[in-house]
Amino acid sequence: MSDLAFEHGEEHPPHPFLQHHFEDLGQQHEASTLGMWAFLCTEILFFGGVLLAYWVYRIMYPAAWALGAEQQNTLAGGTNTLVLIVSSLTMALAVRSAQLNNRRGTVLMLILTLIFGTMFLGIKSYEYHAHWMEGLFPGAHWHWQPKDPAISALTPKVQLFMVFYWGLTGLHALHMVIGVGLLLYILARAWRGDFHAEYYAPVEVMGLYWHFVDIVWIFLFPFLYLIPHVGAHHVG
Amino acid sequence: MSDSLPPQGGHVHTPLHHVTPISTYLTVFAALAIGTLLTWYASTLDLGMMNTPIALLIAVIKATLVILFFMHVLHSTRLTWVVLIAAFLWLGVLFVLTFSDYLTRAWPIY
Amino acid sequence: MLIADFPLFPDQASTMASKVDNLYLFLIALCGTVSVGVFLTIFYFAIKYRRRPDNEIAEDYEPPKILEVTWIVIPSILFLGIFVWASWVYFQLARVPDNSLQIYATAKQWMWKFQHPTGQREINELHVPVNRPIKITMASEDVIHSLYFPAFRTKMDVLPNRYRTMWFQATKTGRYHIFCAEYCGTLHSGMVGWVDVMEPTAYQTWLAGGSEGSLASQGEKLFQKYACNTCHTNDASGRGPVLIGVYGSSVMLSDNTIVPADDNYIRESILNPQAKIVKGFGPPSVMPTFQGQVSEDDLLKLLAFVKSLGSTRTAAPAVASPQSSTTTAAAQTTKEPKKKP
Amino acid sequence: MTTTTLHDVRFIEPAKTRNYLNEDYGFFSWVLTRDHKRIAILYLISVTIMFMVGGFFAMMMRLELLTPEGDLLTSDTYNKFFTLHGIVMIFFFLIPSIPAVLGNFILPLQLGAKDLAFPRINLLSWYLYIIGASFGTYVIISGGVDTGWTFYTPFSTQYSNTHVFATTLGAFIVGFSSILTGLNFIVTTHRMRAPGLTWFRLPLNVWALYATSIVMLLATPVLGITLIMLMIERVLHVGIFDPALGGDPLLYQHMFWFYSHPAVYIMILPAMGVASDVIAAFTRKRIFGYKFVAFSSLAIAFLGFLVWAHHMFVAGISVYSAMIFAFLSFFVAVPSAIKVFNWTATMYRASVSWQTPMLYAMGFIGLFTIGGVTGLFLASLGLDVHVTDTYFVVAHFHYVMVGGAVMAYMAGLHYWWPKITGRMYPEWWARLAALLIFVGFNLTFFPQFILGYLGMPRRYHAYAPEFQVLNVLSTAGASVLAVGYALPLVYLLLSLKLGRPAGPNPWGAVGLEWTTSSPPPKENFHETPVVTWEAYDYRGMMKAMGETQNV
Ligand code: HEA
Ligand code: HEA
Ligand code: HEC
Ligand code: CUA
Ligand SMILES: [Cu+2]
Repeated sequence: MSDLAFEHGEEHPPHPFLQHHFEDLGQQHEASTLGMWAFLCTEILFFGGVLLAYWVYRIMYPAAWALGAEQQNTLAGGTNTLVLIVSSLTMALAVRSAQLNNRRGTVLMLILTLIFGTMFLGIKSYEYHAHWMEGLFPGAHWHWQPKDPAISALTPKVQLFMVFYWGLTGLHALHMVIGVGLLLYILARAWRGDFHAEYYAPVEVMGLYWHFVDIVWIFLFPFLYLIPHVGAHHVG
Repeated sequence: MSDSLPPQGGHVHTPLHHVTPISTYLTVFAALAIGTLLTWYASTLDLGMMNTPIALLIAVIKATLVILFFMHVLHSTRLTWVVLIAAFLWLGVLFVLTFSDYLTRAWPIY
Repeated sequence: MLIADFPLFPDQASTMASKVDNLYLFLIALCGTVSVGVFLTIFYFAIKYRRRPDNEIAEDYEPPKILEVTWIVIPSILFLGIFVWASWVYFQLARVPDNSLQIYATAKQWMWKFQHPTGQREINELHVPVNRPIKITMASEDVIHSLYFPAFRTKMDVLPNRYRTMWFQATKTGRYHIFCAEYCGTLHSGMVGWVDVMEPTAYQTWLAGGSEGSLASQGEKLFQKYACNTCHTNDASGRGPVLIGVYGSSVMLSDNTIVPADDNYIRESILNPQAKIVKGFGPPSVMPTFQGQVSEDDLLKLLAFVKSLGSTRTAAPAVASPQSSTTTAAAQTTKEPKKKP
Repeated sequence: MTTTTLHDVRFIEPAKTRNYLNEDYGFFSWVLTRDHKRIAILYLISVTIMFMVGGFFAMMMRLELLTPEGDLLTSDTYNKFFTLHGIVMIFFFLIPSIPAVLGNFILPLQLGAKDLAFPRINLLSWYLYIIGASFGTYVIISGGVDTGWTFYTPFSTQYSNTHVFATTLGAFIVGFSSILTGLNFIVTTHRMRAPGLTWFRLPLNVWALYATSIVMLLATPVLGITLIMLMIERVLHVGIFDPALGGDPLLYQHMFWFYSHPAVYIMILPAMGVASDVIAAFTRKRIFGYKFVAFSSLAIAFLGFLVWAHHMFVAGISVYSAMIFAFLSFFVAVPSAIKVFNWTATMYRASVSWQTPMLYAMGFIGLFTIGGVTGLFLASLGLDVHVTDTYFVVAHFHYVMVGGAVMAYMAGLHYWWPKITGRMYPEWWARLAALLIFVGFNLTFFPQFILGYLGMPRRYHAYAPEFQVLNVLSTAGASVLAVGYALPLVYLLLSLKLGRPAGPNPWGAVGLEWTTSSPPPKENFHETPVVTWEAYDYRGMMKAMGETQNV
């Protein structure tokens, strides 16, 4: 049974970023991307949980949901959607540059992604500020009332809508903030010249995360800003 | 590494990665931007019961584009597909079975 | 089934008890056989094939693969059977018989309040006649509770802000436990009581004892106290719809949807009038919300009153509400508990 | 460096070989370690402490229930005790137990890997666990929480004035620890198998851990977000789940059980994996119907997601929906049945050793079967109406969780103890403890089935006098059980010093973990192993052993 023994021929010295428990960079790359995908599965179910609650109440209280969406700044939300899509594009290009050994391209694209990501957060905080001032923050600070007193009965339900608004966008913004932090780290490494055609998994993984956050927003925008009054025009 | 062994176990030796042409990225980007405008435009129309499904459909298409091209799933291993499909399958289970209760309750609303 | 000093099997005191017990005993027989079988087989193999010097190496033998199919198919068939049987029992537990005697219950931390249509109120005690289906309409004032009658093999969670109904038909006179089965805070284990199953005559005598008038008549007083009658008059002159015949009908709402006017609808109409507005009366509805002003008990009384208007509907030809066509169609769904004979 | 083979039986004092335990010393070499084996030890210590805490609450409850009146504890204290018992046992003990202790240690060894794919994330998940557990401890010290481990709304959000927030935050954080463990296991299983180790050569323990990881990854986030919503509701008093403000308490229940039913499979699947490995090793046979058993793990992981509302049959879901969930509940039992029958069939014409791990494994099969079939009672709609929220449910879940999962955990702990520590435990003491646990367990929980059918509701601090006899039996059983659990604590600790050196493969078991020395070296294997044999190839091994002996 000595054939079980495994002869380890002397090979060239290991790559500096190869962790000791992996055989080679390929294995390490596959492990990191699979890890990120698995993490994104978790994230999908994480957001899925709130979305489930959101939909249950959206079906129960369509009028309040429509009224809630009316309070949103569609221009800001739409702009942000575009901003995020652009940042996704630049992120994808950053990965591509890394794949092609293009250090300058990688750095440039990462910086652009960073700029757009921050821009998104800026616009978002502007919206948050406006909501806060209008009393659209649920809880003790809430003091918003519909202009038409006849529909004031909808107020608690609109507050519920706003819970989901703050919850969903807040969770998304939290992901963006983490994303920006990660981007800074990746940028520093790219600057240092860590990445090249054989070792760019961190950039790729960063990209997966960033695109996922973008996808979340693709859904949040219509869910929170663009709800029509289905068959319930009388309330609005 | 002894070559006589099948490349089993989790060992993948060369990073064989597809490099997507810039033109593809730009096309996808354009589609996403148009999709955004389209969602917004559709929401200003009164389509009755159809508003929500249309908004959902556009969002799903946009998300699919991002997943397939920006996230390179189109050129990824079968495993990546499986992982992704699993996540959405489970999400579907969560929604479908929960709504199996809400939609058949005599009195769903308080 | 009884061992002198302590029971091993609960009283069978309702029509459903034996049905549930039969299923239970069947499952014990089936699952007991399987479990004991597995236990004995393991034990037998463990002894018979225990490791000895001549048995250091297990025999090179695999049981036939067909076994695998056997123990996938046979349990599946059995499971299907159990499922059908159990669902049949569940349906019976869920379907309230038409001729039930109506009783109202309110759960609150930590007591059960029962109200009879004739006006008697009890706390943690419930008197019911034997051999008569009893329907309990209930809601909670605070958290979730669960009304449990072990001797009748039935229980149901009581939810805040929503009416639910359960039923039973006692078959044996006696005193049986009432438990709260859903954890509800400090005195959850103290939220217990007794149900007194009585002969019909004894029940009548009990009913004759003190009462503040029937539930509906108490509701009528409240109807005046809360000034409902200023808007809900008996003719179409008031600011609100005529309530005669509303209960059990189908109501056309201002968004043209039609909803059944059941317990929960009446409840919502009082607590949150804007939620469903009768066609022709808004939006917005001029009816103020009574949320926070009417207690659960009073709500039940108002409900009983509105229901009592429903039962006289056939007698009162008044146009009930602006959409009379829908009310007539649904009139036959009105199932009113019979009044005290 | 020497070559290690399957049957390399050298009995070297563990302390004298270079291994993961004596590689380096000092506090920081432990709390900052990235070695999966050391992290497993960290988990072992923390989880054992939590088990003792949970056991303490259990014993106090059992003492209170000795008499019908509420005399020992006040009702509030009792409520806090069962809540803390449930939370500690489930979130801080059972869910991490087999995966994070045994899985962490054994999985890379069984895969022939040097470590888990993400060693730093592995350490992070232990820290998350500790942070979560600290919140739990804080709650215990500062006055407790009284919602029941299920945190039902609106009680938890509007009425309870105990530490609900800190508790749910703690549970939320441990949830992430469990997600990261699952993630690590999945990636490791896919990407780090040794050359030649194909999927169908994997031990069933790996299949089970893999299936568990799927559940952890996909169910836990929903619990996380549900608890966050609960916390928001509690702080802001908005109506997410509060009916008074338009929320629906049943939505909370749906979302909670979407996690918590699959969570019971997080507890039982790894137990099944351990049982499979142990049974194969102590019968010296390949598990009968290997592929069926392997795939039934995946089937349980998937089907387990489709049945959650069987906890809500009387809660107010629609009758039709109840039927769907009941129907599916029966079908999750089919893969479990496959496993039970296949384990039994494996023992046919085997070479059964009566060593402690096997005793536990046999106990596991029997008690899990009883627990499982009583689950079928509960899935039977019309019957559940009567027994839901009674002691019948309590008995059911202790049979599966204590009789099933904890038994298997004990089996695994004894089976791999020589590998973990390099020393043998004292066999006779261990057998005695196994016997005590088996007897004590049945005495504690069997009477509870009868109590439940009689109608004794759970979470009752005082009860009707006719229930007393059975409660006394149960308390008596619990005392035996406590002694049974105290024994291993003592003899396992003593064996660290006094135990006989184990050698690499004391059981003559097949599996990569047995090809390296005990305790294993820091990098697990002296050389990357190459696998050329099937899973549980006992005949092949015996043949090889015979040959070498003849040489
Ligand atoms: C490890 C944990 C674990 C496991 C594995 C299970 C397994 C199962 N459970 Fe259990 N359960 C719990 C832990 C667990 N449960 C807990 C903690 C609760 C209570 C939570 C609370 O409220 O606090 C609970 C509650 C619970 C309920 C709700 C009760 C109520 O509150 O009213 C139900 C209802 O359907 C149920 C069903 C089942 C079923 C059908 C299985 C199946 O998976 C069992 C499958 C296994 C078998 C069936 C045995 C092997 C099969 C054979 C040998 C086949 C031969 C048999 C025949 C042919 C009859 N469980
Ligand atoms: C993994 C999960 C797990 C485990 C292992 C246990 C173990 C035990 N459980 Fe528990 N139990 C639950 C999970 C678990 N339980 C859950 C989820 C609930 C529901 C909670 C709720 O309703 O919210 C529950 C509820 C519950 C109840 C019902 C309370 C009620 O509804 O009013 C009871 C009552 O008897 C009970 C008893 C026991 C006993 C006697 C043990 C014994 O097995 C424990 C034995 C262990 C020890 C004693 C510790 C080890 C011993 C030593 C280290 C020796 C030294 C210590 C002493 C001598 C004290 N448990
Ligand atoms: C200020 C006038 C006003 C008062 C006071 C008032 N209501 Fe109403 N009520 C209305 C109007 C208007 C409607 C129809 C619009 C709607 O559905 O809200 C209505 C509808 C209803 C309905 C639904 C009727 C249907 O046809 O479906 C019920 C039941 C009801 N009210 C009960 C009560 C009770 C009980 C009270 C007292 C506690 C009360 N109302 C007090 C004006 C009033
Ligand atoms: Cu009320 Cu428990
Ligand atoms: Cu379950």
